[in-house]
Amino acid sequence: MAEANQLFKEFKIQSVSEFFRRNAAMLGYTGKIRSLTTVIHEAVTNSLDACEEAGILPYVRVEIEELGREHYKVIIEDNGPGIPEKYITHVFGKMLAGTKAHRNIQSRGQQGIGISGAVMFAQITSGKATRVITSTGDDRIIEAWVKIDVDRNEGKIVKKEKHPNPKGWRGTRIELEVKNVRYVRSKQGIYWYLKLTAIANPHAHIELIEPDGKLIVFPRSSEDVPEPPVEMKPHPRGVLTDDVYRMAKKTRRSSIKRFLVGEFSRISDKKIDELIEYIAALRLIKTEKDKNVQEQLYERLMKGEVKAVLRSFKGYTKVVKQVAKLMEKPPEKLSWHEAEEIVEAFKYMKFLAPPTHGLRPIGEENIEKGLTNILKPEFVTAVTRSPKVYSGGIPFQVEVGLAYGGEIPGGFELLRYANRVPLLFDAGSCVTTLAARSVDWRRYKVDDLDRAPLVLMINVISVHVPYTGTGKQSIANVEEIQNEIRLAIMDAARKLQTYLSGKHRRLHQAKRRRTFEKYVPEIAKALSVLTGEPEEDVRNYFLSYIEGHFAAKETGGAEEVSENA
Amino acid sequence: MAEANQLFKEFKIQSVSEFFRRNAAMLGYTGKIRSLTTVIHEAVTNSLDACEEAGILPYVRVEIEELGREHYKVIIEDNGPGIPEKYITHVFGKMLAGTKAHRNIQSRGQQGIGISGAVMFAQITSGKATRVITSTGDDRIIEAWVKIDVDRNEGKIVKKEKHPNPKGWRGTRIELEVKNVRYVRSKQGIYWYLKLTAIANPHAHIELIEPDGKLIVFPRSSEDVPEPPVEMKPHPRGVLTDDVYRMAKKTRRSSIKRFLVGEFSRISDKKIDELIEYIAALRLIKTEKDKNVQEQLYERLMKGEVKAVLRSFKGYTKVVKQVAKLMEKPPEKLSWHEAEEIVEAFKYMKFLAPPTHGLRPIGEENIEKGLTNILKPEFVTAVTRSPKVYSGGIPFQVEVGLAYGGEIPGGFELLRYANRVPLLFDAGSCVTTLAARSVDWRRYKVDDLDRAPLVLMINVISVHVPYTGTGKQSIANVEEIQNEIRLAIMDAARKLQTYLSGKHRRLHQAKRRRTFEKYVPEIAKALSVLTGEPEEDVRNYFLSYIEGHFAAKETGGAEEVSENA
Amino acid sequence: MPKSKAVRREKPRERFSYDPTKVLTRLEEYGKKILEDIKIGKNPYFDIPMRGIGNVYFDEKRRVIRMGDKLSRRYFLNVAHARKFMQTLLIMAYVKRLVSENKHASLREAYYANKHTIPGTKENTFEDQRESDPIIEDLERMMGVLREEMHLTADRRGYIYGDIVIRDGEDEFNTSKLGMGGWAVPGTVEHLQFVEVNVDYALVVETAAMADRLIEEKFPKKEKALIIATQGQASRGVRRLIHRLHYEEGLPIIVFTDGDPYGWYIYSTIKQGSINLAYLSDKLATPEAKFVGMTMDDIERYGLKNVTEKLKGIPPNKKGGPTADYKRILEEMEYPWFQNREWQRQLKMAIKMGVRIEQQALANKSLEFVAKKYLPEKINNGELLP
Amino acid sequence: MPKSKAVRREKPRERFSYDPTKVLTRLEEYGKKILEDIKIGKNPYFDIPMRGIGNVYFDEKRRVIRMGDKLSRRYFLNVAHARKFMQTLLIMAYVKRLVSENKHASLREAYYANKHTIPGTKENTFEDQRESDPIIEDLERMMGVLREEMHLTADRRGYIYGDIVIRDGEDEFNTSKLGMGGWAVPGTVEHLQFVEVNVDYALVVETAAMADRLIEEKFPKKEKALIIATQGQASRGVRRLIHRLHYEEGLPIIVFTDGDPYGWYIYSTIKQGSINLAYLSDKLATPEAKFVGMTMDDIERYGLKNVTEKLKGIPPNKKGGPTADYKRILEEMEYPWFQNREWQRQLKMAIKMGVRIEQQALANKSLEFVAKKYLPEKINNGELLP
Repeated sequence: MAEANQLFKEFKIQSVSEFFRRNAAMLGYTGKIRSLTTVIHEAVTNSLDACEEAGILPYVRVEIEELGREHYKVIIEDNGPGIPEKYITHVFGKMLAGTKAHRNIQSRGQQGIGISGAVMFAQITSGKATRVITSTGDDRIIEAWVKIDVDRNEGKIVKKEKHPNPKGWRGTRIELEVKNVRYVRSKQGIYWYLKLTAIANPHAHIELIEPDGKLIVFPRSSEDVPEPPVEMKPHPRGVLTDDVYRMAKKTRRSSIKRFLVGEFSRISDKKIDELIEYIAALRLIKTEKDKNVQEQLYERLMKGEVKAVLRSFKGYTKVVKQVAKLMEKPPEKLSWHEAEEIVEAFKYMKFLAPPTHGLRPIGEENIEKGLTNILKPEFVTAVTRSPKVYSGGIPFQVEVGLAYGGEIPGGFELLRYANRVPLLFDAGSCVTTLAARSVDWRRYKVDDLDRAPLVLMINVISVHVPYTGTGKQSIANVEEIQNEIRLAIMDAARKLQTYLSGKHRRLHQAKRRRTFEKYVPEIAKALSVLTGEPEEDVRNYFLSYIEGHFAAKETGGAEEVSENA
Repeated sequence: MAEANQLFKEFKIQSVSEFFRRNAAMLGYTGKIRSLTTVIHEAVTNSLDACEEAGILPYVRVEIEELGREHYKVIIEDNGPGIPEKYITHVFGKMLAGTKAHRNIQSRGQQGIGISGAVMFAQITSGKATRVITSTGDDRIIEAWVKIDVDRNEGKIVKKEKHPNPKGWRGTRIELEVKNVRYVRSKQGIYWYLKLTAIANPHAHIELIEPDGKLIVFPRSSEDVPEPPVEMKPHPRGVLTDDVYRMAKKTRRSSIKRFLVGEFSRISDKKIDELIEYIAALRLIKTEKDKNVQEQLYERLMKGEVKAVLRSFKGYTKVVKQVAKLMEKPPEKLSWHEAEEIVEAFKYMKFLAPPTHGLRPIGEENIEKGLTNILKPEFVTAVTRSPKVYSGGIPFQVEVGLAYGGEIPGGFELLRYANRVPLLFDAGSCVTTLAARSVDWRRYKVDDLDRAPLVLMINVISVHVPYTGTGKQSIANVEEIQNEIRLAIMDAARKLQTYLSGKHRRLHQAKRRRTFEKYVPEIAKALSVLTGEPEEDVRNYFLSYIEGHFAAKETGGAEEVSENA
Repeated sequence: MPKSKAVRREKPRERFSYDPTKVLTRLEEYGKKILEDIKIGKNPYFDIPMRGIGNVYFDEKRRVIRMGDKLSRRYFLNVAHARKFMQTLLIMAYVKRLVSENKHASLREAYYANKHTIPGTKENTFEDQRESDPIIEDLERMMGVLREEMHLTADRRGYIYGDIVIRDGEDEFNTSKLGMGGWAVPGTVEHLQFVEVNVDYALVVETAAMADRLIEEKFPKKEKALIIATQGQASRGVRRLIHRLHYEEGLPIIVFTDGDPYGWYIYSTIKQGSINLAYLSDKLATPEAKFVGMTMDDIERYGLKNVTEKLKGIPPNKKGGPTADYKRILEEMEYPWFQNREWQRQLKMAIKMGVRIEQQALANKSLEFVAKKYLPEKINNGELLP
Repeated sequence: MPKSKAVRREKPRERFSYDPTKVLTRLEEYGKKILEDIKIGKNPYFDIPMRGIGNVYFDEKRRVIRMGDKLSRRYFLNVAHARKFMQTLLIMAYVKRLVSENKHASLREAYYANKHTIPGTKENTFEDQRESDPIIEDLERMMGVLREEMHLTADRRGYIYGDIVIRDGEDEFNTSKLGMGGWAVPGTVEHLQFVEVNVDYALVVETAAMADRLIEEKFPKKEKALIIATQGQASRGVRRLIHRLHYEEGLPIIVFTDGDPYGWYIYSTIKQGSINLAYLSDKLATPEAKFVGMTMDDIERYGLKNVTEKLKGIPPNKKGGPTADYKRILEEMEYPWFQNREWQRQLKMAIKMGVRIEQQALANKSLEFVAKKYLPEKINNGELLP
């Protein structure tokens, strides 16, 4: 039998980078086409986020050079704020480093793995360092070759050069060399990805140079840079015990009360008084032995009868006082159990819906611009719903755009986005697909959805989008979200219906009249046989009746009543 | 416009633990039932691995206590080697720490995330530390409460006690408190998981106490502890440039040649001479301008005509000498390009198949024991195929077990394993399912597979099992693997067929005779009508003819020829 | 064996009169009304009694299915109606020509005769016979006449054999003197005259094979019966013939079908008419018809268990049930005319036993059995279901 | 109009003789052979000519489909054969009883009569009519007799009308004196005698509606024709009747079907027999039959384009084709008796035009058209297809 100490001789600690090197699929590097799309996605997302935060109208240029079989150089250049020299290794070389992951904020990207993941992918497939050229617009341009020291999870600058910047160029250009990938113009490839990105970001000018040298431009159609999302304090209904507990350990507030008021949304001083009563009531209910009575008390509490519940216990004021005292403790002293009590009380209390000012929809006008600009449809409309909440406390917002006809080919197309980022994979299980399919399109004059020249875009915005899997390519079927999507689609579809009806009304009236007229000769012949009246006469009776009817209609305008027997 | 420096103020580095806290689904913590199974899986896997390495016959006891709604305490106790005190925080509190992840070795578990993931899951759902009681069999028992400091990715011992160990107890007991999970006796739950584990590990005694207090025992049926898997040197055909490059940087060997011979399997000094020729040849071929000629040369090289190819270039000896010199360089001087050259040459060269001594199949005898013991079938058989290679250099091995009848209820059941670990999810796309379904079972006397009392287990063993997704619950449809599984199944099915035939042979002969006899009265009546001969006589003619026929058969034994007209 | 009262011929109750001028007059009236409407600027229309289950009821007193009084109004000036309005007039004019020229046409001929391209369009007056057939049904309901009276003949099926003399135009013949073949019943029987009727009752038989068996066994002669073979569901011609033989000649009608939901449905249609043709009950149904077999009781009584067949479908108490045969039996249990102890018992038994029994299964006893024992015994003892 | 040669009555060529003792003798011979085999310890068997396309050929000289000489041997002592061996003997004994007692039974009666539980087992001698029918076919092939000669009657369908007098047992009647109904053809026609035949030819008509039309228009009288309505595919009784009328009475046979693959198949079966019944060609087929219509040429000649219908299925030159109607036409083009210029032209035209034309579509011209113009013109000018 081996000794334990002996066995643990081999015990070693792996770095994050090493872990992801072995599990690149977790980061989206799976399949030759998807891997390449992921590289571009990470870089473009970074560029757009950076421009947005800096208030710059983005110009992004993607260039794909084919160096050999399944071997490409990928270049992404933007006019963003640039990266300060000292952050270069962090941004490109260290995983789990970033500006957003630790904050409660709507974000396009992964959590600080994105671009360093791309750098690592380049490195393990081609062995090449990533070339970064960047300037914040000052007098220097930095050119650096970055590698990741996988064992230490650290960026390493292999070579660095500084150049003068006489024209004040600002932006970032990165060049990655990747192998074992393939460029294809499929719906999961780069062309499609950038097209979808351009639709959702009409303020961006995006260019793509394909391996064969073809230049594709998705030009800007809006001059407004979206406001960057802002951090939002968590809503009491959206937190777990662990969140409260960990936040309490970190806060600099002086008391639990101040901590709760200061670091959560929708908690006022008055709400704390209520909270104290609820916690006290819950403590007391737990002392009740009779299960039925207990059950009833919980129900009454849920109905908001907290004071009545409290009064049903003798000496309840003592308990209330204890809880009130707890609120004055320093937050770092908050125990797990107390955190649990707080979170349990939150479930019984009523709060205003969470604030939604941090959500950044594309906006109806911009969606219409994006769709019009890229797809050249005959008709376009968009609906941005007001923010809603799911799971009690997580705010989200839905918007849809609908484009019809024009240069759009037949065949329904659904463009899916989460926080403006196109979703290219796993469409089948996505709530957007389910919602779009659940709508009875025929009610909106779209008789055969699968042949209609119709593009529907759906963007789901949230601090926490509920993805179905680690691939983050499909949104889970959350009822509240599905309902919002459906409402938005139906709203947009109604506008489409109105358009389609208007278009055909004139045509329709003429067709109607013809419907009646064409049967007149047949009718005249038959009635003549039946009654002996001359055919010619019968025909004239009918024709003048029709004439009179439609003339009356033109002036009167109302539908003939008589038809609806 | 915001300044770059300002934007990067918020730039922070996230810890691995923080990352996985936010992405627990990546580790299998998804869904209330599956999350609980994952906790058990991590702990049981650790126990079995540890026992195996230490040569101990494992005794594993799992206990589930229900503490409240979706709130459980989970206890896993083993008689393993125990954990030395100083490693406790590392094992349970630090992610990506472990004894196997960094080695080329067949392994049951995740890569050093497993048990610390479970600790973290307990912590974020219940807030509770994990209680660890362990002893290596010395005079002390350590009791420690471990938490993870998520921000630092470090284990933290909240409380520690030392107890005397008068009886020399050895082993590890861990207690985790988890919430938001559910215990269900479904095919994705713990009961089923442990049952499957017991089948694949007949040397283990496994017990389960369910929340309602019911004790379920899966007793040991084999007394042989499997040999622990050993580390295998990588095969030249199974490595990427990045692997060679990174290994070269780390080795302590003196030259590239020694490095290659020493750290790869199937590379001898003689092979290095060959390698030199191939690299030289490849360098020369690349100088050829005529694409057609070049293509031909590549083809000839693939056929092994390396010397002829070399000789077709003037002054080739100079190039060979250059390459030979390269082999003498210190490995840390190996450039990416040179590593690429080596890996490219590997693709053209012929090597012995990779060593497979590191693979640890369950073995036919043990599979039969496991199936017999747990399922109590009427018939059991197993097939362990010899190791094979996929993708040119990755060794794998397939074994199947087949149990039929007895206490097995009707309805085909497939038990899937990778490296002895049960796979419970995503069965549909798994190569094992595809292979099992592709077999024509009727050829083996299993007429209606979906109703047959048949259990088929399939275990795929490899240092690198090609899973289809990050969930590691389904094996990709690799042709070589599918073929091996099919061959194994067919082999086992043939044995089943023999059994089923033997069982029925006697029955069959009697039934045959009866087939003829039962028609005799009808025939006699009809022939009597047709010919006027008395019915009784006709009957006797026929009966004595049948009698004579089967008597002759008993002695002669051959099938009657006359029947095959 | 002495005959029971059930099968004795009764006094005639009605005399048939077929007057073509009635149809012609009505057609002209409709035409004139349309013309008047259009002249005064009113949207012309037809009022057509609605078809389907929603517009029928069971007349408890006369015990037939009747049509209700729900009307649907078919306008000229309504995009949804215009085409049918035109088609209705076309068929009306065609019928006028047929009747006045004393010609008969099949439904298919009527379709072809009226199908042509509407000038100036690519549209045909009728695209399919499925368009013209419903119009003809509409006319039957609207004008209260049989399609046969409009000289539109239905598909013919069925034959008769027995000692009666029929006059058809100039021909007169005895249907028991035509060899084994019997006389084929034409699509229209309005013009037939019954010159001599030397039988006590009519036995309506579902299958040709059973009718031929009875003829071979000389059953019609021995039992003084007229055999009417329906060859499956009784055609309109056969049902009209049964109706006329019963009401004009007083012949009791006894029906002999397979013992299964289809056989009972055949009986039901002869007796009461079908939902689809409810408007014709007065002329097509024969509510006084009785049923001799096959019944579920026959199975045990005559030891036929061996030659029963399983009912098709899922029984009502099984998952997914009831379907197929079971579902039909349950539907039949709801028929007003099966609301009596005897029929409810038979139908429940069928469901319980889960089997059906065919007429020809009687051959399991012997070929003669049906003619020599089964039928005479049951009929002469009056063991008939209502 | 003067009659063409095509429709003049010819000299009779054969005289029908039906001898029941022949069948009885053969049955006994088979029984005795089985008995001899078993007595000497030999596995007894029947040699049965194989059925199906693999064992038929076209006799170019006599121009009929014939059965080949491939045999399949059915043993007693063979698990795969034993049950069928027993069943064969059961049916043989049953036929012996039928013929000696001069009774007839339908296929279904034969099934029921022989179905019973084998003592000591839960197995029935026959589980289904699908077991007994093939045994009867086997006996026809094995013994070279029609099933009608074994007194097993097929389903009856079809009727005739025309100035001929038939004797059926004691009855004698003129089939043109039976009103519009005509005379229903029984399942077995072996026993019929033709007493008087006052017609020039027999016109075989596919649909009852068309036959009735011709009767209404008094076509049989005016043209001295016998109308034989097949009501779809011709039953065995009708085909045997046609055969007898042609060979025993010398009547020319002219076939009038819809202009579609099904109609042409009906013609083909009357003329040459079907693959399934190849062994009966000598007694059922009438290779000298001719075809009057509908043809593809009729469409243009009589301006019927408006009342054609589209062929069903996918044409041969389209993806997925040929299917349905198109496939059948292509199959018919391969029939040996359609290997002539005229038929190849018709069939090719049908595929090219992609349409079919029904008999009743002639009503589009006028109701009288078919009787007054179409048929007299084509028949008397001899415009018939071979």
